[in-house]
Amino acid sequence: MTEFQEKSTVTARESLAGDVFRLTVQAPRIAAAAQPGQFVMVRVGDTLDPLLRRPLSIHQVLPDGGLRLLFKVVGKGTGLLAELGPGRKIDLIGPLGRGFSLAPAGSACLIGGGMGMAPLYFLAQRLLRGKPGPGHDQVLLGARNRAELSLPAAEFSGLGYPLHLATDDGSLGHHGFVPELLDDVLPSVRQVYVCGPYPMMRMVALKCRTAGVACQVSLETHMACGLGVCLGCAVTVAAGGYKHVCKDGPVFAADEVLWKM
Amino acid sequence: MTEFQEKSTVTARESLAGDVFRLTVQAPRIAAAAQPGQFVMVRVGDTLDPLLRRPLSIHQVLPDGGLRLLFKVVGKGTGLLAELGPGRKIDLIGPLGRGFSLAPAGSACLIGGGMGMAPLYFLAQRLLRGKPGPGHDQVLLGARNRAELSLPAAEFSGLGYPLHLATDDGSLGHHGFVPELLDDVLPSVRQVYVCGPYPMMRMVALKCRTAGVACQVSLETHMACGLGVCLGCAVTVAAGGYKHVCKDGPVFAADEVLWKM
Amino acid sequence: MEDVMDRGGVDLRVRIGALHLRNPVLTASGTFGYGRELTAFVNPARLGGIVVKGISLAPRPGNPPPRVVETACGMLNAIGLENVGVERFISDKLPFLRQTGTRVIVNILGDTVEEYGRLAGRLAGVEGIDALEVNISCPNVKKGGVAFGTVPETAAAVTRAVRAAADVPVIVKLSPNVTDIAVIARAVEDAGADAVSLINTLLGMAIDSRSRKPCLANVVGGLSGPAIKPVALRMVWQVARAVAIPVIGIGGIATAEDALEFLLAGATAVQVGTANFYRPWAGEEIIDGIRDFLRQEGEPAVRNIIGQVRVDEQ
Amino acid sequence: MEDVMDRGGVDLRVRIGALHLRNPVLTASGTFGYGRELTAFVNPARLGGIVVKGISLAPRPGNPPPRVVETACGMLNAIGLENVGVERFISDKLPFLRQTGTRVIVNILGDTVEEYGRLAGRLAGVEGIDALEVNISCPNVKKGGVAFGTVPETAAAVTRAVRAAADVPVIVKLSPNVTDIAVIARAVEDAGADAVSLINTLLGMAIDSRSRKPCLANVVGGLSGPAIKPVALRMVWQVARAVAIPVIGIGGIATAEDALEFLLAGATAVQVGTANFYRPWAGEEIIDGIRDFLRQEGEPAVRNIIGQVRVDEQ
Ligand SMILES: Cc1cc2nc3c(=O)[nH]c(=O)nc-3n(C[C@H](O)[C@H](O)[C@H](O)COP(=O)(O)OP(=O)(O)OC[C@H]3O[C@@H](n4cnc5c(N)ncnc54)[C@H](O)[C@@H]3O)c2cc1C
Ligand SMILES: Cc1cc2nc3c(=O)[nH]c(=O)nc-3n(C[C@H](O)[C@H](O)[C@H](O)COP(=O)(O)OP(=O)(O)OC[C@H]3O[C@@H](n4cnc5c(N)ncnc54)[C@H](O)[C@@H]3O)c2cc1C
Ligand SMILES: Cc1cc2nc3c(=O)[nH]c(=O)nc-3n(C[C@H](O)[C@H](O)[C@H](O)COP(=O)(O)O)c2cc1C
Ligand SMILES: Cc1cc2nc3c(=O)[nH]c(=O)nc-3n(C[C@H](O)[C@H](O)[C@H](O)COP(=O)(O)O)c2cc1C
Ligand code: FES
Ligand code: FES
Repeated sequence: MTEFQEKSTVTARESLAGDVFRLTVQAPRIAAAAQPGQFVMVRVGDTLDPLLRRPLSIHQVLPDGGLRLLFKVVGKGTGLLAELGPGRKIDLIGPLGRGFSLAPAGSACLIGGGMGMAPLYFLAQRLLRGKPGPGHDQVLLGARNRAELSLPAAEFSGLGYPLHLATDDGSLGHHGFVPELLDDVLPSVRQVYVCGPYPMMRMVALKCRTAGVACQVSLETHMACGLGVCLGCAVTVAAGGYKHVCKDGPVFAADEVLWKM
Repeated sequence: MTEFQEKSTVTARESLAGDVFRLTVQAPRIAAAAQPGQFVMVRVGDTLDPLLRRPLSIHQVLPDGGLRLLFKVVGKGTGLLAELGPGRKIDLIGPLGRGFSLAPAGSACLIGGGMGMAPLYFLAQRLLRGKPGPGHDQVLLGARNRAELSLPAAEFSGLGYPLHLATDDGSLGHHGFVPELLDDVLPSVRQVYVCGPYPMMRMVALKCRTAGVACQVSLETHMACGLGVCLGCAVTVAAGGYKHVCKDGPVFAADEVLWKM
Repeated sequence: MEDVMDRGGVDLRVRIGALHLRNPVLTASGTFGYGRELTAFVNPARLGGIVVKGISLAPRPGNPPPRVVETACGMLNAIGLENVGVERFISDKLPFLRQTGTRVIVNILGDTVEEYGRLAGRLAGVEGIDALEVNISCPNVKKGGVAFGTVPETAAAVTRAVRAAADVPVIVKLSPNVTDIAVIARAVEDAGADAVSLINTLLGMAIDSRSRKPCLANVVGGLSGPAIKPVALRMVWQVARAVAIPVIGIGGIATAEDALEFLLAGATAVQVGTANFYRPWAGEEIIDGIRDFLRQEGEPAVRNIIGQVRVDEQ
Repeated sequence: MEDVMDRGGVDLRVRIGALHLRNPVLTASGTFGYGRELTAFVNPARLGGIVVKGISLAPRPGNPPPRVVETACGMLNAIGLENVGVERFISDKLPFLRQTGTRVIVNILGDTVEEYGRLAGRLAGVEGIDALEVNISCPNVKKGGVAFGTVPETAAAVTRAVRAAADVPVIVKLSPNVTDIAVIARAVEDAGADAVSLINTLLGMAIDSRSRKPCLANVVGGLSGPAIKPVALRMVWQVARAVAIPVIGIGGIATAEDALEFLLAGATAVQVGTANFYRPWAGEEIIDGIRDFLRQEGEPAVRNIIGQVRVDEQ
């Protein structure tokens, strides 16, 4: 695997919902090497607070060497990132980690909750490579509300995918959680890809296991390095012991993971 | 003394020499209360690095509630400050400290070296209050080079003051240090105001003592609070013991200070 | 207490032994002067109390400059315990403090065990003092300059001397520069301390590489600010499990979040130090933030969350 | 040494006893993996050396997650000494390290004095190991879990066991969680250590107030990063004056400025830790920065500035 550092220039910043942003940066080397499900480690600014880089999924890769990040402001790092307008610099390391395995035997279902949508768009793009359209593949998306969901939803349908939507407040699509949409579609699906909040992934993983459907999950942990040296990003695996999200993942087979209540 | 906190908006940022900046901010309450020689404590950004506020002299007070700061980038805090364009916010506390005593009996000489010019412009303005012009008052300014000196020099002459200039590289005025210009003018002067690098102030203080001319100096120390609570800003005084630059100063009678070699 | 229920229907009152506080937020010694300096920015009456700058028997001039330097998310200070001495404190500073409407805790220090005792004796009976806080991070002149607070026996001796002479609650302020702070805490508890507060500053140093000189004239100084918060919180947690007397948490507290961590770890109250330098209104903001948190969490009283960190999974 | 004079006409070589280093910049244990992970960003051959992640006799799985959390200008970790064990280290990790062209220092740890000795014995004679670094911040299982490094006698016992079994220089890595680190340093010097390195992490804690749970599953963890630099520098200065063996400075070093402070305080070399996480190339940058500094200051060799902090005014 090859990793790069790039001092990237921000070319666009869009505010989706109030605290959700989409940032486009020029990072041609990372963009060229990126695979769906991989991530970048982002450093905002040169001061010592925040100190560590923040992991963000690669949301989109543009033909001109652009890279898109989709993120929600939840703290200091993402807060500073949201302040960066066009022309500002950010320091990226990537692409990192092991992404999604891309050869589904049969139709796929992509399930994204909240910012878990971020890596799935890139995946959805790549799954279309060398194919006329999404075929029987489909996309399930959930978010807090319409504002957060409408733009990403439009982009997925732009790729031709059939969409099933859910919002916490019912302002768009199903009033409730995404996994609730899964039961209807699961019988026709052979491969599920899921990224979102932990309880949602756990529920999807369970449903897939019961139905005997292959499921890949993209996990989050706190990461100090993203590069495999701190050993901070451990997750407990079903076989006993730990794996490291930044090197062994972030994407794992759902059955590999020891899901906690 | 009344102090205020203001979340001020930057209205203009000008780059003078490469690393010297002039920042104009809206801070009407501080501006209205400010006296020449007083300073503000500036906090740049909300992160914890840099942690403490930085002291900067009040350089100019504008009739519209504007406040000007003149500063050189020497480290992290001033570096971040120099990045703030119009519309950005900075958090100021001021006006702080005891400024210059304003009633010179006889003609005055204002001596500024480098960023020591900052408080002197405000002083020069105030000394003109209720007077048709500067009379026999004059201004001596020194800086590293022409780039750093020309704009401030133009502003002082704009007020009508006769100017004597010196640069370290000889690119404008006398090739050498400001205190060297003092010998010629000292016989006709009754009050010297000086702000600049320590060795320069010490030399001016010595010349004034020898000549029997009153001299006020504006001192710098590291300050944690600027508000009289940390006791970190001590300077050794000739009478023994310490005074605190943020409360007892920053302006002192030159003879009060125990000058060190 | 005037306002039994704090505005907003949340009970913020706490007790440090016999000392009743309106809310658990105090200002730390040496960071809030003698109560008068920051009144442009903070209303002392809203605070749980003010701990004043450390007072000695005789006035002290303090250390030569430079006395402070900023470090990553913190600062070093070597003020050298500059203070006006107990007599001028009583005559010049206490009258203002007395009428602020908040609790006044007097931080005291000495070079010998006897000095501590005499100081406590001098302050006994003086009106307007609600508690003493004993700074035992000072060098023990008779024992070659080793800090009282690093040796259980001397820490206990100071505590006994102060406790015997004082007529108000005695809070002993612990030094973090020790192998096992719980041992010192138990020693001062056994010696009669009504409460402990911790931490004082961590010993640190900075060097200016160009001049090759230490940044502080005193060479070493005390590290404070957000940088030390994890160490302070760990020590508060250890001490709270080791002693039965109330614990006051200090170290890098700048926000309500920070204060809540200390309360959950077992602190009955907290002190805000370095944060006052860059946000003099930090104390009031923290009180408001604690109230908001309790309301959101449906907790009627701050007492309920003290020591409630969930470590049972261990 | 291949390049006697570093590019640029400045002599950066230093000696840690019999261990000759091309330059004084090492990477700290646990922050640079086993040398292979960061080669996309740093050329190991340019470093003074690599200190590998701590190795024990048997492999260790480490602690449950969460294992890391960011704090103000620092981070807490409770990795739990996860490592592949000495056998897999020798078979899987050492071959790569051996051909990087830099010095390889193996950090070792154990639960008992005997384990340390056996580990050193196992590594004796193994080709490609230039020195051992002994992590004595680990809990002493036989003494109720008190860290070896906090008690002079156990620190000395570990040192003796390793020194007796090892055939390369032995560096003992000191814990900062002690009242007087100079006492421990002298104890390990007397026990035969060829050098000391310091500091390991400060014990700290963080709590998530919403969940009321510690941020680390292990409750407490080790604080590292710029936040701890002032404490580390003070301890290096104290130890450098207390022992005759070389001192290696560690703690919050992220820039050449930082490294220079430690060299001036008396460190013969430095280790870069947490900085590798956010700037994997920090080590190389620091080497370049030290060289630039020396050239500007007209110093022909880095040796000349070691311990040259000017505290004579005291
Ligand atoms: C592989 C990976 C990919 C990710 N991709 C995305 C993405 O595409 N879009 C997006 O919005 N977010 C993503 N995240 C989560 C993102 O990294 C965190 O939201 C971010 O680091 C928070 O930083 P902060 O400084 O704003 O918040 P902080 O102030 O550090 O913390 C705020 C809150 O976020 C939690 N948090 C902090 N760091 C992490 C982390 N690494 N993982 C999980 N929670 C954390 C904290 O515990 C705290 O509750 C990803 C995480 C991982 C591990
Ligand atoms: C009353 C007062 C008024 C001042 N007015 C002005 C002004 O109008 N314009 C201007 O350019 N500067 C002024 N200064 C100096 C200014 O405060 C410092 O340059 C600034 O604090 C440096 O901050 P920094 O974060 O950029 O540098 P840092 O990274 O903190 O330090 C860089 C260098 O500056 C030195 N330094 C840091 N803080 C101070 C300080 N408080 N005093 C002196 N040296 C310091 C450091 O030792 C270091 O060598 C004034 C200082 C005082 C005390
Ligand atoms: C400038 C300064 C002066 C201090 N003076 C005293 C003092 O006189 N007595 C005392 O017990 N503690 C003193 N302290 C320690 C603080 O009260 C507090 O314990 C320490 O700073 C940690 O808290 P903080 O991180 O919130 O600042 C001082 C701290 C600072 C920064
Ligand atoms: C994630 C992590 C893992 C560490 N693992 C070890 C280890 O295995 N052995 C050891 O002696 N020190 C270990 N350390 C301590 C570092 O080597 C170093 O002493 C400490 O982090 C201080 O330096 P820093 O502030 O530059 O990080 C570890 C530190 C971190 C942050
Ligand atoms: S984040 Fe450091 S090893 Fe995975
Ligand atoms: S700067 Fe704090 S008292 Fe003067």
